[in-house]
Amino acid sequence: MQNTIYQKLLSNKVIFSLIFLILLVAPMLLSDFRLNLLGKFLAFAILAIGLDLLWGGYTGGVLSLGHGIYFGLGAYCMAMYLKLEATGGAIPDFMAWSGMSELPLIWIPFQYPILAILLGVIIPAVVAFFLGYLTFRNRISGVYFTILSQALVIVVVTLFIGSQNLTGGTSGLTNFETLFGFHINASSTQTAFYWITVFILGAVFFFSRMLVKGRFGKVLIGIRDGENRMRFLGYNPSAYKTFIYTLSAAIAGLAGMLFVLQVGIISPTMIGIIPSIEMVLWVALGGGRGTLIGPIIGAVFVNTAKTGFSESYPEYWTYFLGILFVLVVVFLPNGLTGLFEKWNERRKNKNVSNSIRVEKSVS
Amino acid sequence: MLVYSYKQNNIEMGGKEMRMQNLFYLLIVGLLTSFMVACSAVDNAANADQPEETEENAVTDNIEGSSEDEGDTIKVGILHSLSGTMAISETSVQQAELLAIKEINENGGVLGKQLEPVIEDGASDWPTFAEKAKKLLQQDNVATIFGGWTSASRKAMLPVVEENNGLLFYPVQYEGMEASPNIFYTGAAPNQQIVPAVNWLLENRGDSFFLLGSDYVFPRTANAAIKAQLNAEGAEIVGEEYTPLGHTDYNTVIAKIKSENPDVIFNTLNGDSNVAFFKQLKDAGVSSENIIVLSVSVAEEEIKGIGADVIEGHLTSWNYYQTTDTPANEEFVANYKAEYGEDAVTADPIEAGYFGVYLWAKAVEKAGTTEVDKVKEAAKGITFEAPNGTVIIDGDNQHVYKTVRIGEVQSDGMISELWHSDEAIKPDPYLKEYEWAKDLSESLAE
Amino acid sequence: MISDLSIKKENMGAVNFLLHSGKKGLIGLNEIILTLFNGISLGSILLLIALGLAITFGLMNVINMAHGELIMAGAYITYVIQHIFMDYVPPTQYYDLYFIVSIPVALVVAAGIGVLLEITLIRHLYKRPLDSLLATWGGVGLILQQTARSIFGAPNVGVISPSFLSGGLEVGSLIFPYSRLFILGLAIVCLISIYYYFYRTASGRRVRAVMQNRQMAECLGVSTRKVDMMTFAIGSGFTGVAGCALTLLGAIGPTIGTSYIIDAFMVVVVGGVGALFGAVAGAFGIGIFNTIFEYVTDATIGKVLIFLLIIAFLQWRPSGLVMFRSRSLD
Amino acid sequence: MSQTVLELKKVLVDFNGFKAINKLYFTVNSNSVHFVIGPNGAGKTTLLDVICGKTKATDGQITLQKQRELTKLREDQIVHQGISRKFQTPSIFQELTVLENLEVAMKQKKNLFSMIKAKWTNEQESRINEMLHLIGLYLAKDQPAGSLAHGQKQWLEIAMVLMQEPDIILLDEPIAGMSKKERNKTGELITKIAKNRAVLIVEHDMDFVKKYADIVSVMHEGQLLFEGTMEQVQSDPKVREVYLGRKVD
Repeated sequence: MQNTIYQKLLSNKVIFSLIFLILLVAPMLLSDFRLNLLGKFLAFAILAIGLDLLWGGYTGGVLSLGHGIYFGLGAYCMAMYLKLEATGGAIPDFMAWSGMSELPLIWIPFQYPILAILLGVIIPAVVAFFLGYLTFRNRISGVYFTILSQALVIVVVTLFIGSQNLTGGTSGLTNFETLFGFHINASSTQTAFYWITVFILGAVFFFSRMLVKGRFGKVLIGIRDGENRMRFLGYNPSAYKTFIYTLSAAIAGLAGMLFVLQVGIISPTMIGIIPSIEMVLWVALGGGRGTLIGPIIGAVFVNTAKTGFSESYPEYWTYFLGILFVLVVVFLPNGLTGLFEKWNERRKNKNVSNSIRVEKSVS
Repeated sequence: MLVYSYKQNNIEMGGKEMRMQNLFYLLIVGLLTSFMVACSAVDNAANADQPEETEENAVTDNIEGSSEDEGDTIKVGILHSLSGTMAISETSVQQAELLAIKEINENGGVLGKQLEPVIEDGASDWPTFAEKAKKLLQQDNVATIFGGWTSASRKAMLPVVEENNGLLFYPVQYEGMEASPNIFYTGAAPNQQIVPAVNWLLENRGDSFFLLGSDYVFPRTANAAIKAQLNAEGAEIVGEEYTPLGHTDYNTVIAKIKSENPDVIFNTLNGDSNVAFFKQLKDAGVSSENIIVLSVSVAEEEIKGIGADVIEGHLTSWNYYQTTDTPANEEFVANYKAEYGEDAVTADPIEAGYFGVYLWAKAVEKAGTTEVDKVKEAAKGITFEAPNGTVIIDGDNQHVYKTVRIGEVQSDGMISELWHSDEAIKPDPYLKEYEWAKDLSESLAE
Repeated sequence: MISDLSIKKENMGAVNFLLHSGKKGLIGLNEIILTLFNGISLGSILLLIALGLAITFGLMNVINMAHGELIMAGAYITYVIQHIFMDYVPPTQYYDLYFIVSIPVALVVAAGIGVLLEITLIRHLYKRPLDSLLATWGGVGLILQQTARSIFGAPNVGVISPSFLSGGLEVGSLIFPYSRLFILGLAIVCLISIYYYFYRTASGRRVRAVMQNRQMAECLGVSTRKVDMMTFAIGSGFTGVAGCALTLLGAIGPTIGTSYIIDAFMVVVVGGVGALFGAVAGAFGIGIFNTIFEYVTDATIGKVLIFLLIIAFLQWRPSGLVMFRSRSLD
Repeated sequence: MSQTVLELKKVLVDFNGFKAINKLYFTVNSNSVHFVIGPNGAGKTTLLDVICGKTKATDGQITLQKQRELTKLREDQIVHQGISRKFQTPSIFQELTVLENLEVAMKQKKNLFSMIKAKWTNEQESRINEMLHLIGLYLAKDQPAGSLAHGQKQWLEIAMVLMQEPDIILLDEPIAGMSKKERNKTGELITKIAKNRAVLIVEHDMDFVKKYADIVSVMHEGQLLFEGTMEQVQSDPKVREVYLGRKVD
């Protein structure tokens, strides 16, 4: 009955479990450092799924160049807890030399790990909800929304850098020691973080898939392809958009927390304009609108390419990466998975013996 | 192994009703597999000289502190931003470090082995600095890292070098309040640049100060110290302004400065902002005769970008200038120009990067090994005839004794020395020696 | 309302803060004039960097994130021309002409880069504006920056301002820098020539026809492909001129573009996509408000406030100040 | 037994000085096929727009069932009041299948959380199948809607409107671009669906109007010029004047 592309793509559970199998045996094959990198990429992949919900496949047209903020908010929440645990409840050094003698009010909740983790999801979601509610209600869309999200990035980054006594300024937060008493940089802890990341990636993936597989997903596609038409079918697209925007922000916050645990630092450079656009590039290059697996591929692929190029050619890697971006965007409008879909389509069309000839609509 | 199982699966599928979309997943599997194979390959290459060791062992070894290479080269990491906004400053330091390595290699290397630089790009992004430092220490097993410029990049690398018991030589003057056992600080501590500069200004130029800085950790911390010092001396602070990094329009700030009319602007702006500030200051009709600017982040190289005619007559405080008159400097400047062209200029951080490599090499020779703990032990009290004069590593905090020099920018873009300290000053990153800094250093005492 | 003006004591702090808490307490006339001038000056800079974008983004709906790199190109061209003059022109009064020469050269070279970009890349992405954002930012921007780094080296390079632009116009105790006045003049000249081209020439009318109704223009025998290329070239060219002017004020380095790109987009969006005069209002509005905010607070808070103002403004006028319908922005 | 379901009072739609609808009084009765005709620019489509909320009335009231005021409601809220609209160009969801188009359109709770929880019920399935048979697209139900022929798309959209079980249906030129055969089929469909609801249609094709109209309204310059049966309309001098140009006195 349901017959859209993405569902077919997900039908094969065997292959699917194979991917997860590989992710699960990776700790045995990779060195600590590489495993740590893979874990970081998978954290990015989690964010990319959220972005794909918003932009790639569903509720189309909502391109946020501001997801670095939500990633950053989640990351900072986690980092604040880690920092406090590292200092043993004393105030962090950067506050001390900014002339503070007591823990500021907004840091107080972050003494408690569970609360910090919850806030790491809730704060991005709340911020996104307000922004989404206002903009979508006023039917700001397309390019305007995109530029607006960039303006917000500048506001947040400038504020984070400017309030050095609260956020550590440009240096951000780093030098952590323990989480729940486990030494954060120990090999075993890092492997555990990797597993947690894989598990959360799986959970986010299946949750998102479940969400969009049903009627809800069709409504989202409807909004993507004809927002006004949906209004006259009795839907309120702004509510849906706000919901997905909020959800994707929460997912980004989750990804940010996993990032901090594995990388051990968060700074405003990770939440600015450049990383925010990079995040969209992962989704665009992964492609396969609405497959939800495309962004995972994109995030892992782009970051692998970036790391690989920069390690092999530290002086010229930006050329390679730049050329790669241009080539994929120009020649593979649907990204890497699009390449595959196209091929898939062609093969299928050859084999089709159905009476009704299906012409692929131009998307 | 993995490649094999992937193929086998492929064949099994083919036996069943094989749908094309399966291939889609195989693509992902393939990608992941190739990622891992590629990584393992890189890892193996990195550990090529330790064939009998597995990955895990190599890493553990490294953590335990034995990064001794058995081959005929010693790997050292070079980690600066080669792309992004910080590349404007850091590439020259990287070049100086490579020059030092080249010279050392030409003179027979260290412990009879050649140095092999492993270059990485920090990309002006602090998490990337952390990642690359980790890579250098864990994958490449480098004996030490030379790198960093911003305090943020140092703070990002700090937990990594401490965790892996690696070494980092950090070449730039900074705000102090730090002394990691795994970092050697070859740039100036605040008492080797800022404190003497303030004293000199108070004696020679007046006592009303305007503090201008970029909005990040160095200017804010430095200014906190300066304010304490000025208050203690009874001088007046007429204004304090911070602008975001990369700020380009200084009209408003200049208007505020003009309305306050201070004797001195103490300038801790960073990078590009200096160019905009000085050009616009000159356009606004403020010259060094009206209000003098003393900068602590403007060296010969920055002057090239600002234009000597614009900044002529203003002051700087450093430990080294291209014009510094020592035999070592004459040679250094000549070699640097021979390597990077007649137009290239040397500057304080460039020099600090350069002699940092020599300090490390000397410590390794003395220790007879590259093992981190032994090198650190051997480094205590080591001296070197650096271009800026004799530098000594302070065993207490791993900073170096340096001579302070106040200079004035000339029309040819060089800086001429107006004053220098009588001797190399002992580094005091926490400003413990100063009564007025008691609050600052006490708040950090652990 | 007016009777409410008596200010309670606890509010005095805020009032003082607003009136700038300096020694003088109240803002004098000089300060007001100076702040206004600074605001207009900042506005003219913003206008200059946004004019090209108002054409490529506003009119053509191409989100060219390599806009900043075109600014960079213009700046480096000025540097190169200066070096050519250093080598071939003796240091006489003609030496200063290098700056005048570099303006048209920057226009032409940047336009050339624009054409190249249009043919190889942008052309394929007209129907995918958001993809053009990604390709130009992630690809073109990175490549151009790295190219500049390879050619000119990573550190900033210096351009010596021409002597006729140093100093300033003194009015009473106030000084209006010549370089600022020059940029203001240049922005006005660029604006007028763009206006003249688009609204008073046949070729400009064709461009507007294509941008407003592509099919219809095609039916009337206008070569839309050529028009696209030319429009993009013009937009790029004026961006190069902006780069040239910016050498008077700031650093010339590989990352110069990144400091201006977002500001340029903000101007166009606030002004209203597709409206040249919207961009003018946007530029001066942002410039003046920014300067005032910065004067009463500081640069960081000023920046935050101006962006919050923009966000709030777009809630009120989602399509900017002036809405002018253009292709594919329905 | 027809009674007034929708009433427009003194409705004004002002586009920057141009009065697309000028103080219009208009009523729609139940169980009738109500056509709106008039020359280009008479305000016919704007009339539909203002009823369904696409365009906001500058002034005046639109009252549903003599009690509910519509002008202040959002588009989707108006839909839930029982007014559905079909647009001139078929606006269906190209990438969803025919069945999914109907699934999205069907009458159900359309708020966020009900949609997330939504499951198929037997009743819903049978209703959709019924509709698929009615519009003759049962065999094509799993095709992407984008691959349908133009006429089929029109029917699909009409079906989507019907799936909402509205009290009032607004159709904007439903037979534009259809073949003769398709027109007849559409006409029959309209007659069928008008049995228990009001249908308001904007149409240019006079033969079609003549064949299926219960009542015809003629609009001119944003106002109601005449209302009556097709015969009455055809014989009215004012209408002739508007359509054929001003006659010499």
